[in-house]
Amino acid sequence: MPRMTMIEAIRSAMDVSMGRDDDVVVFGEDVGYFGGVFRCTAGLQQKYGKTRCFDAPISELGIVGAAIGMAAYGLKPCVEVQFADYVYPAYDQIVSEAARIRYRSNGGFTCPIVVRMPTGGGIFGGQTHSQSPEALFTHVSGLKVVVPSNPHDAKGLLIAAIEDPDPVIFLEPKRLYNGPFDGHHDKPVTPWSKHPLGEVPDGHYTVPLGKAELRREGSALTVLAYGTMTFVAEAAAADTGIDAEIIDLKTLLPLDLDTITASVKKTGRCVVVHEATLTSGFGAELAALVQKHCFYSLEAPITRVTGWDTPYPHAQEWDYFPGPARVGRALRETMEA
Amino acid sequence: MPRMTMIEAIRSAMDVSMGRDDDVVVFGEDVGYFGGVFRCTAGLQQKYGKTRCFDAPISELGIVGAAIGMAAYGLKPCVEVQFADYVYPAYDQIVSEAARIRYRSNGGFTCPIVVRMPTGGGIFGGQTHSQSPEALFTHVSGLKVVVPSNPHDAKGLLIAAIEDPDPVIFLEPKRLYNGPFDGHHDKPVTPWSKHPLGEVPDGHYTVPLGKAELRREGSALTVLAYGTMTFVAEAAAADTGIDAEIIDLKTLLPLDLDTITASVKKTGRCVVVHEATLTSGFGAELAALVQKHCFYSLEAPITRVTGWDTPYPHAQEWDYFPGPARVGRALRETMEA
Amino acid sequence: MPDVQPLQLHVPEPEVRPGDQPDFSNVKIPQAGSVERPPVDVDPKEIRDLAYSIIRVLNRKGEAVGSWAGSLSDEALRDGLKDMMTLRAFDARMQTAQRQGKTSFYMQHMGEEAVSCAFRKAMEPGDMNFPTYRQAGLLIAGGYPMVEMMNQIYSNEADPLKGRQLPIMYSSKEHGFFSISGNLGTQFIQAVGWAMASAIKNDTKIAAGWIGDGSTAESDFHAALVFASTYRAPVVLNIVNNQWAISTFQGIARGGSGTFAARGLGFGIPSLRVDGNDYLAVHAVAKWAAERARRNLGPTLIEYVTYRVGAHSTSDDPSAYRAKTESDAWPLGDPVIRLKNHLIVKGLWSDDRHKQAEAEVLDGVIQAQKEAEKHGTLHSGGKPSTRDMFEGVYETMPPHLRRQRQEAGV
Amino acid sequence: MPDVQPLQLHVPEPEVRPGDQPDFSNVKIPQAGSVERPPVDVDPKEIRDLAYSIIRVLNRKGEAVGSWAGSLSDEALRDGLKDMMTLRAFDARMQTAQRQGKTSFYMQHMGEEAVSCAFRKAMEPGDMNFPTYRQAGLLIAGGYPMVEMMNQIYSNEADPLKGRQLPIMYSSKEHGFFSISGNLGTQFIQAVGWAMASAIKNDTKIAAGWIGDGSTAESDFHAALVFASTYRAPVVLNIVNNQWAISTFQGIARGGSGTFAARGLGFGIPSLRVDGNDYLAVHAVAKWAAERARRNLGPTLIEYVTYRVGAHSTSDDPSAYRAKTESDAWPLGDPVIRLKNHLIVKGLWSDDRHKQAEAEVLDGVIQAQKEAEKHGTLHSGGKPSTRDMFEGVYETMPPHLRRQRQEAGV
Ligand SMILES: Cc1ncc(C[n+]2csc(CCOP(=O)(O)OP(=O)(O)O)c2C)c(N)n1
Ligand SMILES: Cc1ncc(C[n+]2csc(CCOP(=O)(O)OP(=O)(O)O)c2C)c(N)n1
Ligand SMILES: [Mg+2]
Ligand SMILES: [Mg+2]
Repeated sequence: MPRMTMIEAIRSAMDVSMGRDDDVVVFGEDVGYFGGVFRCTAGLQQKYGKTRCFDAPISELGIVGAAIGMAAYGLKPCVEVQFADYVYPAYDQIVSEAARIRYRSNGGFTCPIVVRMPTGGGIFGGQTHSQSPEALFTHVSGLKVVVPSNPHDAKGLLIAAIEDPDPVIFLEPKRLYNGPFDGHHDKPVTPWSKHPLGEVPDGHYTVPLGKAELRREGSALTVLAYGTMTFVAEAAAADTGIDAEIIDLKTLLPLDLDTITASVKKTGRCVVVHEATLTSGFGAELAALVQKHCFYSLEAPITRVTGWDTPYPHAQEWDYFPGPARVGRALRETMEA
Repeated sequence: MPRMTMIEAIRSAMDVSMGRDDDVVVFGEDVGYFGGVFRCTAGLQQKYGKTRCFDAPISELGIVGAAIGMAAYGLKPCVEVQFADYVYPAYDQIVSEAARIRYRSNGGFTCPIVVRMPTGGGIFGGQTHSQSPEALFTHVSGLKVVVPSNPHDAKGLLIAAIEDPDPVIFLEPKRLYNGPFDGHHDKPVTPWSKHPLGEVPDGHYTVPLGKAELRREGSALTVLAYGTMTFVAEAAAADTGIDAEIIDLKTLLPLDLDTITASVKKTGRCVVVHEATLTSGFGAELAALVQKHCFYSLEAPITRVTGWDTPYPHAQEWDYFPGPARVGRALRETMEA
Repeated sequence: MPDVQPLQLHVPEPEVRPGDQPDFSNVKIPQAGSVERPPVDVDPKEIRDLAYSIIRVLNRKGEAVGSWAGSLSDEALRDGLKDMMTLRAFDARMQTAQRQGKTSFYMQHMGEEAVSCAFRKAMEPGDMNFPTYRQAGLLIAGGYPMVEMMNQIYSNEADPLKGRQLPIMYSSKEHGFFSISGNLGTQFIQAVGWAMASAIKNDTKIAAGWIGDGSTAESDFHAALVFASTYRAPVVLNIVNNQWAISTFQGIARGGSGTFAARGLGFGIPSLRVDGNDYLAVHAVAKWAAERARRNLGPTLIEYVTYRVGAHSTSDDPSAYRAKTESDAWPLGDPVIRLKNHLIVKGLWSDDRHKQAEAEVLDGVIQAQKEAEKHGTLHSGGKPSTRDMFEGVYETMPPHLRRQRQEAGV
Repeated sequence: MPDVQPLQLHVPEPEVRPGDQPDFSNVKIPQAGSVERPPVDVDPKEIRDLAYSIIRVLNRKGEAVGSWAGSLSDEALRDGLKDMMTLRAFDARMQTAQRQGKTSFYMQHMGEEAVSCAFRKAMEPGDMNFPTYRQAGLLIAGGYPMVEMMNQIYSNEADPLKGRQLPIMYSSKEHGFFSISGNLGTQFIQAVGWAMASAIKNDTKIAAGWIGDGSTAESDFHAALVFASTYRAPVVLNIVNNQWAISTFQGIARGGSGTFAARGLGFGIPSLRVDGNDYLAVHAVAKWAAERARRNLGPTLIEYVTYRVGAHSTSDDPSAYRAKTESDAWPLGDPVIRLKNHLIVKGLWSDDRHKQAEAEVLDGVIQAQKEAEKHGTLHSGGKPSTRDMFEGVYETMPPHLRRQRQEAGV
């Protein structure tokens, strides 16, 4: 099977989707001729023409608003926001419009759009190239929120998102674009070509939205993670030798609660990790759900390991990032609690 | 002591602040000559002139963005967003700018603004006049988030917010503007003039940000609530006869965790109520914190009673609203768990 | 710089407030027929002056004059009058129904009936409007059943939107009427997106976006002009300048600019102002713009100069912020009366026929209302179900919503 | 409508892409001195043509001609040249420092030096700029210490922003330089708010907002024009049109409009275009606009026509999307060389003096760099502390952050 980077996998997902369905269109800032600042759309304009893949003015509002109109017409736009940090100008269009149109029109109009955006830190991008705003979307009924952690899933989930009849926020951990980064920032990064999850089928396939997956079976405790943090959790388990069961959530909304509760009921302990700031992060929802549904199985409080409640700093990036040391400490403390 | 409605109390807070400090300015859609669609700014333009209280164009982005610039100059703008449902166009200015300016400039520039907005449902306002977006702000470090539940607090908190050196999101439960609504929507509403919390001192005073208050002492369980839900919780306690300890959080960010944990450690049980949708609502953060900090005291899972994960419907308003019946059921279940 | 004077903030104010004598003498009204109709493929640069004038067809005598006149048949004119009369009667009944507690909220069109009614007649089947809450004329003139509108207003068991939406927030794909949003402005860029999609698919359908004078300050307005201009989208962008945005006069949104239409010039978009109370002028300009869009010549921006005679909504009382008789002083008159007079001048109508028509129209509205009320009103009779509240958030209900519906016991 | 042709989406494209021969013959460049300078209190309506022309002072021979010429002393001219040379040398060193791994990121000004350097000289102490990341000339020309800039770029222990911000995102209230945001456009409306505040307080200070050609598509641009127009804010609104927004040519943001400056016309805001590579023209227009603001005559919109010679940032490689020699073909020349030639023509400068100045300037930059590197660079030497990361989120650290800091063990 071919090996792809996450960038190539994402590109392949759009390529396959555009090839199968004329209604799929792709646009965003710098995505046309140049193929995107992360090259995720490279070659699509040449292949499908500039009315199906094109550059947009620097207006995230306009990009999403136009996509909504196109979706109302019957297209399936898959648009790019250059960094997740820049999605806020489009927030009203996403929250008040994309998420509500099916409901308020009783299905008369629908909004099958995908809004892709690179998310997360670890590239010394400072406070405006590092954010993880997923929790600002999981609170919005009507949206789906997806965070892939590897090329295989990225392609399958993106195709599923494009084919989904409802609006999908698709957050791509940019630190994973070129390899499975586990938070050991001082060690060389393995490229995807050396990782089994870099194996990506060439053609069409989907990874279903709303389904989590065990990344590692274990009996000591359950780690709930997504995106980059799945690898950080793996590293922390390896570093501490704790037999953690690691779940890659993949889709945050709707959430695969069954997989989560089955695991926590088995292990009796749970650690939640994400890169976003702590307060009102998605980890809060996970902790609230787990304590509710697994209360009588829990042997220790659920601990969240997350970014601190500050903007993402530039110089102190690795003090901010919830790396394997912090996650490992939480695993140990949770075992000892 | 004079009795005021919540509208009068809020108006009085701005009046007092403008009178004491020339740097306080008030603007927003319809707030000038007319005095706001809820009349919260009525009379201020006449009293302080139209350069200190004026109508703004219908651009929430512009209102908040201009306020940020004014704050950088040295003013203390207190602006109105007509409904919390319409804050999203200003979301980027709030999240990327107001919340970050102190941090990114290392205090060189600051952003002492207040963004007031009516929040919550119960007035048959449909999906765009009923939302409770507080959790979309509690996730943003650098912001403070306040939700008063009565005229006395509203005035004291708003003055404190205006005097605060950092940006404050001030959410006014519109269903409480004229009386303490407890969710029994078929019963006549008591006006504030008949309620002790309608007693509002005329002059200057503050209610500190970051401090919660016991609304009702009790020993059976702890109810965490804010805004309208404090009254609904009281009604539920009365209806069920359960001796609930009810905490009015008042400020959600920063949160008064000490008051919360002291109570839950005492009662051993906790119910969280809010009107916003469940998933990733502020109740998730509360549940996550309580299970973490009171794990060994908890005798039952923490239950959240909230709006459903749908847009706020028009006709089914009372099916949506987490009224005393639903809260009461949660109290009972939590006692029985 | 010792010679520098202290700065002062300028805050625009309307010339007239409650208690003052209304005065619109500063509103320059060009003579009907005085503005020439350019060819639809005119270079936008050539017609910049149209953004500062007012295209008018009906003169004071009720005659249709000038190069914008003449595109409507006698029957179309009579239909137009009937549409406007229907909308007005509909508004009156629903306004009353709201006061009777049959619904929570209503917004009327008084004085602005010509805009949406005439525009609708310039659209073709399959075209799509992205309206605000003040273009119900698009539905009325498009033959959408009044009873459906009322079912929506009443949030009753037959409500096509299942009680989920605020009254008057209609939605009908079949009638080319996009779901109305309560959030101002959002639809303007969506209209452009829809039009772009039509162009991408090499279709022949066009879109129309709608926005109020006050709402042009919103960001979506800018995004719409940027995208429409860049991609030459086949879209008609309509600004309904009814002088007021709730209590805020149009000067707050317009600022120092001459007109709202002028906002389009900086984007190279042909921008026209039209007498919004002149059914014939509205129709002619709409047709011109629709033809431009259809012929792939790109977007047009139109400002309809009109006046909001009624309150903003049933939650509003304009006597607190504007002179009571201001609407009487409004120099562009009443759209219904003006078209009626034109029909009389043309020998197609009479005062008697008009009275009779009024009765017929009212009767139709009352019939529809009776029919609708059989299905219930907001607080009595048939209602949408609690189940309906949980449906339609997604195409397929996800597990967490199923759990919640179960918890709700429905 | 059987005669209707299928629609087609128009997607603007630059005329030249990699491999093509650069050609700017379509860019109309008026002769230097040909645009008249109107009085500052001119009626905006009278000068709409200035939004479609280009104000230029320096002609091909290096002479300053026309009514916009003549406001700068010999010393000011020499200072201006030195500022631009300093900025260029600073850029070159920092660009290299980034390649050496001393910092994560850098953005240079090559070709655009005149814009911010000359503008700064039209501002008074206490005025406030709301810049983007490409106006470091405001700091250089304002006398802000280079070593402080470098400390920020290096995120070292002396970084005035404590390592919290991306390199080049400077902030200095004292130097009238608002904290740069990574989010495009946001500062434009903030500048208007600052200016409104100055007017509210009857102060004499003015503000200047800055935005790139590409970023004019953002919502904040619209909000800024609306608010500036309505409240006649004492603000200068600057658009730096350097032809590119990363890989996107300016036609995508500009669409069918003639110019970016023309966007101001619909707001009744005097809107001017100026040769951004002409130090004298930039200064003259900036002064004109600043005087308007200071005299309470309201806002001015200025489009600086220039060219981004370098890559967008150190993360960018323009050879992938534009012709390599495009910058050589750019018809407005190089701002440093043009001012240098002017000084030579005026007998104030020589090639030798220039070489010497280059060496001096470089020396100053190197000295500053040495000084800065004593305090560390991004990955070596002194650093801001982890504690610094937790400080300054609020004025007073709230309990939850104190808990987190404790958890972090600092
Ligand atoms: C984003 C947003 N902000 C504010 C409002 C509240 N609001 C509803 S209607 C209105 C006035 C709109 O005026 P205009 O655009 O002139 O339209 P008109 O009502 O005159 O038809 C306002 C401020 C809203 N619905 N949405
Ligand atoms: C809101 C937002 N969207 C996107 C970006 C990513 N971005 C950074 S610079 C840039 C191009 C800006 O071009 P222009 O405004 O012309 O300024 P220039 O770089 O040419 O000076 C883009 C798209 C951003 N920083 N912020
Ligand atoms: Mg209006
Ligand atoms: Mg540019």
